[in-house]
This record gives sequence, structure tokens and C-alpha cells, in this order.
Amino acid sequence: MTPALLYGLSGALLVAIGLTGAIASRSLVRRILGFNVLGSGAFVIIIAFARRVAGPVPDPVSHALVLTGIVVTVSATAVALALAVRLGDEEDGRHE
Amino acid sequence: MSDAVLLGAPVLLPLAAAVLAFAGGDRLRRGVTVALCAGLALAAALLAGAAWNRGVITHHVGGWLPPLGILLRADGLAVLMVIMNTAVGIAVSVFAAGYFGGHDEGHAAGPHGRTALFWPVWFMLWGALNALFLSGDVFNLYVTLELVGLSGVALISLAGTKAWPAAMRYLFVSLLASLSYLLGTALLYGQFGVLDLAGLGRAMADVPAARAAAALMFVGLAAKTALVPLHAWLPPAHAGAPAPVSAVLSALVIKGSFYLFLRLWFQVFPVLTPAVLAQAVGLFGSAAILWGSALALRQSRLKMVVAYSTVAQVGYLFLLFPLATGAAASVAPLAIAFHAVSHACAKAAMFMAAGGLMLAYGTDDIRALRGAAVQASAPALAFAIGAMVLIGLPPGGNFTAKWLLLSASIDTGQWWWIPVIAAGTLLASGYLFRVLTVFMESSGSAAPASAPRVSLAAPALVLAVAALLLALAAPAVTGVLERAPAVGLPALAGGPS
Amino acid sequence: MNGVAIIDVLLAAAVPVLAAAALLYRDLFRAAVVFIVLGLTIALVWVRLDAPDIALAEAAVGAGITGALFMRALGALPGPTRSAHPVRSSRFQRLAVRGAAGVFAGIVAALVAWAVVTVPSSDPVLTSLVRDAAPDSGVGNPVTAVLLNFRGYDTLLEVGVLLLAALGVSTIGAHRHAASLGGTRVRGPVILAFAHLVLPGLIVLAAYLLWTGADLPGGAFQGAAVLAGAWLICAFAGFPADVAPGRMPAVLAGGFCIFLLVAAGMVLLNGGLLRFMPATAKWWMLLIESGLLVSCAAILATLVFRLTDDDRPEAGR
Amino acid sequence: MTDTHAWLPPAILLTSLVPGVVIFFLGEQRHVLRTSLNLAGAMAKVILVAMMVWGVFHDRSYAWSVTLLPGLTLTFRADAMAAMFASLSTVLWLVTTIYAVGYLEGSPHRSRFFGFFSLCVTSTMGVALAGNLFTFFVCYELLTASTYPLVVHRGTEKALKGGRTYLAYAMSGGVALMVGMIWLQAIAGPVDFREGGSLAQLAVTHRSSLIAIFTLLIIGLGVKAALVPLHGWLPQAMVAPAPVSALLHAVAVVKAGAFGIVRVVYDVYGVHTADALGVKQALLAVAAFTVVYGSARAVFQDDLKKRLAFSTVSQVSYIVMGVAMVGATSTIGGIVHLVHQGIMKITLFLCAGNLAESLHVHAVSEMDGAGRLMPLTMGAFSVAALGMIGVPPAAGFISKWYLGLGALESGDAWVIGVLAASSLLNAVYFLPILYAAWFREPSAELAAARAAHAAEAPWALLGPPLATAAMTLLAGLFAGSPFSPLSWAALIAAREY
Repeated sequence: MTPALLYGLSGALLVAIGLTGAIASRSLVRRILGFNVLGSGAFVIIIAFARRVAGPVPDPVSHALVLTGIVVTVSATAVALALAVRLGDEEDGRHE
Repeated sequence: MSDAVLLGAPVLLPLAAAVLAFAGGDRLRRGVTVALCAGLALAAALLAGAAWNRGVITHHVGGWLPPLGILLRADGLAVLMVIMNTAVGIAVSVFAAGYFGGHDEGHAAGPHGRTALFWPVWFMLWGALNALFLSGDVFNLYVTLELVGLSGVALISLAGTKAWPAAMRYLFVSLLASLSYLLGTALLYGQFGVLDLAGLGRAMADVPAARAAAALMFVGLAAKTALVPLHAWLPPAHAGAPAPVSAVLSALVIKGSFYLFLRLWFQVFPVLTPAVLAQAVGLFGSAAILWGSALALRQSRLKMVVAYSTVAQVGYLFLLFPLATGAAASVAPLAIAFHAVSHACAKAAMFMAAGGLMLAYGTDDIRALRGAAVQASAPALAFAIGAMVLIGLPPGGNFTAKWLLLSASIDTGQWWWIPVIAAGTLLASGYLFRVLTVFMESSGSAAPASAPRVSLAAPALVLAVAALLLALAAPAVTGVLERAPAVGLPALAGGPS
Repeated sequence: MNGVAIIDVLLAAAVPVLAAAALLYRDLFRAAVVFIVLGLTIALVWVRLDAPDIALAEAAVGAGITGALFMRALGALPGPTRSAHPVRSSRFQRLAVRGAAGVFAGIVAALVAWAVVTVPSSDPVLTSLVRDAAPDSGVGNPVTAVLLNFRGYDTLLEVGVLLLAALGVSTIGAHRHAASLGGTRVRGPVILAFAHLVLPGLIVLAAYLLWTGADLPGGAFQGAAVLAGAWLICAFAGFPADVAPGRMPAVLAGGFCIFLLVAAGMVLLNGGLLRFMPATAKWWMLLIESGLLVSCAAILATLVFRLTDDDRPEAGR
Repeated sequence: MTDTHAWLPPAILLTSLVPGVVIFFLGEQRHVLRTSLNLAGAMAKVILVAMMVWGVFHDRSYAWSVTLLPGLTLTFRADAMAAMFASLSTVLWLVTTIYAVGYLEGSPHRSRFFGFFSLCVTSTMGVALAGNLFTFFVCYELLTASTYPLVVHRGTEKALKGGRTYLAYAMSGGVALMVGMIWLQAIAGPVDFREGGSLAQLAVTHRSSLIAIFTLLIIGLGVKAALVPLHGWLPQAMVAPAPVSALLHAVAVVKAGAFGIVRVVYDVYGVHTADALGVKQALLAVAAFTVVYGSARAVFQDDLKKRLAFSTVSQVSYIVMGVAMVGATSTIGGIVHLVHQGIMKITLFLCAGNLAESLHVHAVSEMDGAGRLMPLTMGAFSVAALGMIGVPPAAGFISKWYLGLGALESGDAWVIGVLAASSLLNAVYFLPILYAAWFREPSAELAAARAAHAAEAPWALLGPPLATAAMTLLAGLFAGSPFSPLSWAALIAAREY
């Protein structure tokens, strides 16, 4: 059980929880939370893969990918929240 | 003309224009739009010429060879997609200038400011689509997919409050699809250690990680392409959006995720796509054709009919896989190239025509558009020609695609696609002529609230006629695809060779 | 259990638990707080996995900015829905939906876990390629080398996504442009003291992160997140944080514009998109990064402010 | 055969396409320009077709082709059969244009009408000059697309219903034809029309599929050739204005179907191959049944145009019967009837239009004394009616004579019985009309109508039917002359065998 495998499985668990939250929640804000958890799960898996061999420096490309991923996720979250607020956080959003 | 400019221009020009349009005022925006349209037309022409003479055009961004650096590559299919993107993009830009110049679709327009934001977001989308068509790196494609998705959501929400629920659902589907694609990329990178499509294709093996990645990526992209049963989000989003946005979404954005699906299927995962999986995808395609058309028959709003027609036409695209998987040579890829370009032009023309009618009549309820063939003849004619092309009447591009799909079905002995295509044609003529009949009605037709503006109908007419005469451009399309063959895609078998 | 310390086991367990908590708490505000804690825990995971750059980014952007976004959104939502949820569909129906989603998510996670387990335990070929090419990249920190040199095109599009988010929020929020930061005033003595104390430090930290990014963990995005934090504190504390309305779009799009100009410039100078010569690579990248620092900070701050239309003073918590 | 005049076939098509497109965009009130454009186009086409007929008579070949895709070429070629159908269409289009200008005086949307009218004739000429099955199909489908707006021109509920039925039949037929053609191309490669057919050697190896393909092709063509049970749309399409029902449903649309069957039997399969496959007997049976069924239904129609419509259903099957019998004489009979029926039926429809226009007479029961009020119109009507019955010296007699002789020659003696029965039925539904018109006193309303205004139609509406009536007589009397339809049919038959 290397750290990579441990965190990899933890990432897989995050994916499961995030996906459930993203699909099944009724509140839009909670679904956006779910998406963020799902994204973090994917990033944990990527960085876990980067740490499979105990070398001085883990794989820098994975780190660059995750950095890009984090920025993209925050952008998507911002747009999603802007819409969710306008829709009053109701699933069918019939507020206006 | 160095490859860097040939492949860089279609991506960087729109992004630069987006920055200028966002930072500058109205006066600057009109100039930027004209300059961008001219620039992209020139870039597309040069790229096509280079591909015609030199075959596949490639450029290593930053000078680093893959797998380290990112490869930009334009093979025949990519060049066709860029040309389609440019042609439809220019027409939509002209239409949008007239459309947003006037008043909004009579709904919560909000301050003029919001429609001014249409231009930077649209240019971003335009550049992102070109980036998607030209990129050869699987993670870079994730970023372009996200850029396309987010700009789509922003454009839909331009239509004001009534479009926000549809924009929200579109965003959720887009996010789920992008994240599942990202997970797939993570697993591929973990397993094979490279990120460029060609490298992945070479290293591909039937291992659990590859299977998981394939499943995640294909389902995600199928959701973004609104393949039945993952299509429910499309009609409200495409019909709710302002007309130029609906045209772009249905004509171009759908093709982006399908193009990626095709690239992965033929270049990266050929090992993992057995014939039985291809047949399954073909079945989903057939379900889309029949189910989309059936729903289109029952719509009372014009834009909903056109939106469900997109769901149906997407089904034809997915017939490519059963007909081309495993075949050494097949005409199916050529058929899909024709179908993609022809559907893009015809669908964009129909949505623009519907937008023009909506501005003139104030509503897009079909019953209220009685006698449009007389009162608003220009948009009605554009819609009619677009409908004729989509039904598959010669000499349209869809007709050529249908002809090649039927030939491929018979050549490969898969005769069961023939009744599907035949039924698709009849159903399409059903739900489209239903609308045209209402246009031709003379009794009890009310005059439109405002006279339809020619500037709105002209781009629609030009695109519709282009789609109608696409069959005559067949030698050029075949030539580009043969001179710059796409990796993994079966060669064109149409030739006497 | 080679190389696995107790802390790893704890962190690996804590992360999913916190995630589940964030999604199950009835009160959305408490869920958001747990989400921020989750972000910080994941930052610790990054530290354990020897990914300092990502730890910085996760803490500043993942937990910080995203947390601020959620707080801002929850602040704008009508009160009652934030806590008790009007149960329209029957409990059984909601359980069925949640159960089905759980099963589907379980299958996906099992698929992913199965892949994670069977992945070969060798470093990807790219690691050695980066190590060999690092000297020519002009920077010491390999992550920055990958981000701005080897895969600079990714970062270009990524900044595009960020700028697009600012545009999207403005489009949805019906504002002419992201003309001004605006935002709410808190005027509390605590925030004023806190601002006086921490602002100069944050700005110096942001500049430091930018500069060291070349050779040590750090970089434009991390610096931008810190600067955005400073910007928010300024605005909340009521200090004049507004850029002149007309020039705000230029600030937002400035970094992206510089990046585009450099990309195109390299075609003219070195004959390739984003192709830097080893000698001058460091300075071009620094130019891009400084542009990104200011613009991304402005964008992140705008995302938080323009999220909602109302500018009423922050109510209660 | 040198290919000296490759420009001729496309020039013939352009003489109606160019005016058509220009007329589309002409303002409603531009009568003079529109009429002159129409007539100029018609005259130019007549001259060019005359040149072509002269050239073909001297064994000169005119072929123009463009290759769209490998295996898909658009070819227009003038052979003997094409020359005949082209000359028939051209002459009758000129006549009908003159009639239509007069008939539609003062009615709305004439630019749209004449635009589609010209497009329709262009596609008919395309059908005539098609050099291979693919080109034939392209023009065949364009014919559907361009005739639909003419059928629903008036926009009334009845017209739209008729249009819907027409589309349902035509689109289904088109799909059947397309599938059949692609299947044939998959087996035999691209199929060009060649005198004597080109499937002889394939008949042995692919017997069952060739029979299935023949069935599909005949179903596709049978819709327009109004073979029972595919004839349902023809009577309902009679709701169109008189010039439309005259040209389209007596000459263009219906003849395109019959001409298609002639092409398939003679130039694709070849007479002997079709006979060997045993499909000719089935075709003969269907045609014979349609002949009798059409005439029988016509007897019970009170509406004049519906009666003429069912008469068309029966008469077109004379052509199919002639084609379905093996033997030079029956071929001559069938092909010459293609021309004769066209001339006679157009006269009847034009006269029916005059009666409806001047005396508002629509039903047979209202025709008492019409002869006294409109002697010239009724005179032309009588000549054509007698010709249809087969009374010498009118043209109808000649074609029935040759069909009878051919039946004896090919051993299908029972066909003479069918001819006799049909002629009898013709008499039963035509003679009462003539008797009522000439020998009965005009009813009260008709007398009042005579007092109201000059009973006889204006010259623009009177000239065309008189001309075509004269042609009926001339074709009968001068059957022996070198350029008569009969001798031309003999030339074709000679080349086929």
C-alpha cells in the first residue's frame, strides 16, 4: 500500500461522493459543491499517480495539469453559482 | 506562410478580437468584427490551400516535440471543420449585427450592455472551436471543451430570465461531461504516461485503466453531443437562446464534441472499440433519428421543431461508427464530413430564419406564422431551402451524405441501417413540411408586427443555398480528405482504385 | 506499508469524510464551511504528495476563492431556503433518487478504483523528458517550466477560460461591463485593524510568489489568488479598491492580451507559437506572469463581487 | 461520335433555370418583364431542342458530365428518347406559358408561381436529358420539390391537403427509388443509360436482388406514373390552378414517372434481361389493371378535372403497357403514346380551365349547351376527347393501333381485350360530355352567363388549346412523315432492339 495507491483510492472515493452529490442533490448550490468535490477527486488521483515512484521530484506535468484544472474548476463554479443565485437555488428555478 | 501562422491564426485571431471587443466600445466592436471575419476567411483559405498542396499540416507549440509539447495538426477532417466553423461563424456574425442592432427578442432584454457582451463571448467560442478542431493533445482538448461549454452557457443566458433554467441544465450537463472527460484523461495519463493523441493511440492496450477512460470519455462526449438518451437538455437550451446563439450551438458546438468523439474512437481507442460496441452506438444513433423526429412532429414552437431536428440529425452522425469501424476502406467518413458541414449550414440558416420570423411576428408559435411565405418571404424562403437540404433532397449536402451512408450500408452488408435512414427522411419531411404548409397558408394570415429586415434574411439565404449546392463541391471535399488523411480513419473507398 | 505514515492514513480517510459531510449537512452555510475545511485538508494532501505548488494553489484558490464564492452566493440567496428545505416530493422519492445516483456513482468509482489499482507503478516517460529539457526552459521550477513553456498553450486557453468566467458572470448579472468592483462595505473596527495589519504583507507575498515561481514553488496563479484576497479585504474594509470604471475591462483582459501578444510575437521572433529561446525565456515568462498576476487577481475578485447584483451591506454572519 | 456540342444540354437547362431564378426576385407588378422573360426562355429552349433533335437524327452525340464523387457523375446526354421527351415538354411548356400568363391575369404571387413553374420545367428537362440513373434521380426529386409550391399555390385548405398527400406519396416513392438505385450501384457499379441495357450478364448471378431492385425502382417511379395503388395523389392534386394541372399532371410529373419506367426497362435492364427476369409480365398486369381501373373510376366522377385526372391515370398506363410487352411494335405504340397522350390531355385540361374561368363550369352535369356558348373551346375539347377514345384520324388511334399490333406480336393477345374495354369506357365518360355540350339546350344559369359577357374565352386562353388540338390531328394524319412522333418512336425502337 504505497501513498500513491492510498490517496488514489481516496480520490476514487471522492469521485463517488462528488458524483452522488452532483446528481442527486435538490439544491443547485449543493450540486455545485458536488462538482467541486468530483473535480478534487480527479486531481487527487492525478497527483497520486505522480507520486508512484519515490524520486526527488514527482512528475511536474501532472502538477501543471492539476493547476490548470483548479483554475478551470473555479471559473466554472463562479458561472454556475451566478446562475444558481439568479434561480434562487430551486431545482426547477421558477422564482422570477 | 509558416505552419505556425496557418494553425495559430484560426485560434488566436478570435481570442484577440474577443479582448478588443470586450475592452473597446461599440464603434471599435464593429470594426473588430469585420476585421475578424476577413482575417478568419483568409486564414481558412490559406489553411485549405496548404492542406491541398502539402497534406497534413502540423506545428509543435513552443518548439517542443510531443509528448512533451502540444501538437497542433490540421488533417483533411480538421480543415473541413475549420472551414465550416468560419463560414457559419461569419454568417452568424452578420446576422447578429442586425439582430442585436435592433431590439432583443421582446423579452427581459435588460440593459443594452448585456447584448454588447455577446460579441466577446461569441469570439471566445469561435476561437475555442477552432482550437478544438486543431489540437492534438488530450488534456488541451479538455480545456477547449470547457471553454466551449462555458461560453455556450454565457451566450444562452443572454436571452434573459426565461433562458436561465435551460442554461443551468446545459451547464450541469457540460460540467459532468467535462469532468468525466478529465477523469478519463487522468487515467490515460496514469496508464500510458503520454498526453498526445498519436502517442496514446500507439501505446493503447486493453487494460482496465484504458477501458475505464474510454467509457468515461465516450459517455461524457455523447452527453455533450446530446445523443439520445442524453438529449433532454438540448431543445430548451437551443430554443431558449437568442437566434444567433441557437444557430451557433446547433450548427457548431454540437459538432465540436462529436468531432472529439470521432477522434478518440478512431485514433486513440481503436483497440477498445469492437464491432459490437460500434453497433450499439449505431443503435443509439438510430434511436436519436427516430425519437428526435417523433418529438419534432409534436412541437408547437418553430425553434423547438428546429432544436429537436438537431437531436435527430445528430443520430445520423453516429451511424458512422458501425459503418466504418474495422473497415479498411469506407465511404462513411466522407458521408459524415458532408453531413456535418451541410447540417451546420442548413441548421444555422433555419435558426437565423426562425429568428428573423420571430422578430417580425413577435412570436415563434407556428400557428401565428400563417402566410409567412407571403408576408415574410425572405426568411420563409431561407427556412424552406434549409428544410429541403435537411430532408435530404438533392443536390443538398445531406442528400450526398445519405447516398454515401446507404452505399456504405450495402457495401458492408449492414442493411438494417437502410430502413432507419429511410424512416428518418420521411419523418424529417413530415415535421418540416408541416411547418412549410403553414407558411403557404393564405387564409387567415395576419401581417407581421414589423417588416422582416433583409439584413437578417441575407446570411440565412446564403448559408442555405451553400448547403443546397454542397453536392457540387464534392470533388473539393473528397480531395482534401484524400490529400490529408486523418490518422486511424478508414481511407475513402469511393475512388476507382 | 512502505512510505505510508499515519498522517497519510488520517488524511486519506479525512478527505472523503469531510466531502460527505459537506454534501449531507442540511444547512448550506455549514456545508460551505466544511467545504473550505475540505479544501485545506486537500492542500495538506498535496503537501504530503510533494506538490507544494498545488498546495499553494489549492489553499488560495480551491479553499479561499471558491469558499468566498459560496459564501457570497449563500449570502444572496433568500434566507429560509438556506436551512430547512421545502420537501415537495415524498421522502421515499428523494431517497430513491439519491439511492440510484449513489449506485451509479459507486459503479463509476469502482471502475476508477479498479483502474487506479492496476496502473503500472512506474514514472511516466514525460518526467524524464521534462528533466532533460528543463535547462532549456529558462526556469528552475519544473512546474512553471511545464506551465509556461512546454505546455504554454494550455495555460493560454486556461486564462481564456478564467476571463470567460468574468464575462459570463457579467452577462448573467446584467452589468454593462465588469465596470467596477463595487461590493459591500463592512466598516467594522475588526476588519479595519485586520486590513491595516495584513494588506501590506499580502501584497509583498504576492510579489514574492511571482518572483520565486521561476525556481521555487510559486507562480502567477498562486500570487494572483493572494492578491485577489488582498483586493477583497480592501473592498470589504471600505478602502478605495475601485479601478476607474472605464479601464476595468482593460485590467481584466490585460494579462490575457499580453499572453496573446507574446504568443504571436514569438512567431515573428523565433518562428513558432510560444517558442522561447533558452536565453531570453525567463524574461518573456516573467512578463507573461506579471501580466497574469494583475489580471487574474482582478478577475478572481470580480468573480466574487459580481456574483450577485445586490450591493446591500453584508447581513449577519 | 464526336463530342462536339457538349454545351447544348446544359444550355437547354439554363434557358429555363436562369429566367426562373430571375423571375423569383421580380416584383409582383413587373408584368411585361416577367412575361417577356418567360416567353424568351421558352422560345430559346424550343430552338435549342430543335437543333438537338436535328443533331440526334444525324447520329450526333451531345453529352456533358461532371464527376461529383468517384462513382457519382452528373451526366446530361441527348439520345433519341431524350430528344423526344424534351421536345414534347418544350413545345407544351411554351403553349402552357402563354396560357398561364392569360389565365393568372390579376391573381396574386405570380412571380413566385412563374419562378417555380420555370424550375419545374428545368427539372423535367433534366429528367429527359439525364444520362445516368443518378442524374435522373436528382432531377426527379427536384421535380417533386418544385411542383409542391405550385400545387399549394392558392394556399386554401383544400390545396394544402392536396399538397400534403402529394408529398407523402412523392417522398415515399423517392426513398424507394433511392434505395433501389444505391443497391443497384452496389451490385453493378455506376449505371449509365445505354440503348439495350447493361445488366445482361448480372441477371444470371444476382437474379433475386435484381428482381427486388426492379420492384423498388418501379414503386419509386410508379408513384409519379400513377400506377394503382400509388395513384391516390393525382386526383387530389387537381385542386391546383388549371395551367399547373395541365402541364404538371398531364405532361411533366406524370410523364417523368412513365419516362423513368421506359428508361429503366430499356436503358438500364434491357428488354431481354427484364423479360428473362420475368418482371415484365408483372408490370404488364399492373399496367393493364390500372388502365381499366382508371377509366372505370373516371366514369363516376362528376367534377370535370377529377374525371380528366382518372383518365390520365388510365392513359399513362397505356405507355407502361407498351413498354411491358416485348416487341418493337408495342414499344413504338407505348413511346408514341407518351407524346400523343401529352398533346391530347393538355388540350382537355386547358379547355377545362377555360370552361371554369369563363362559365364557372366545374362539373360535367353543368355542361349542358356549353358548345353553343364556347364553340371553339368545346371544338378543341371534342377533338381531343375523340382522340382519347381512339377515333381515327386523331393521334390516339395510332398509338392504340400499334399497341394492339404489338400485343399480337408479343403473344399477349388478352391486352387487346383490355384496350377495347378501356376505349369503351373512354367513350362512356367522354361522349356524354360532348353530347351534353353540343346537343342540349344551355341551362338557365349558362344563358344568363352568356348574356353577361362574351362567352368565348379571350384569345390568350383560346389559342393554346386550339394549337394542341391541331397538333393532335396533325400527329394522326401525318404519322408517316419523317419528323412525326410515330416515326421518331420507330427510330427509338430500332435503336433499342
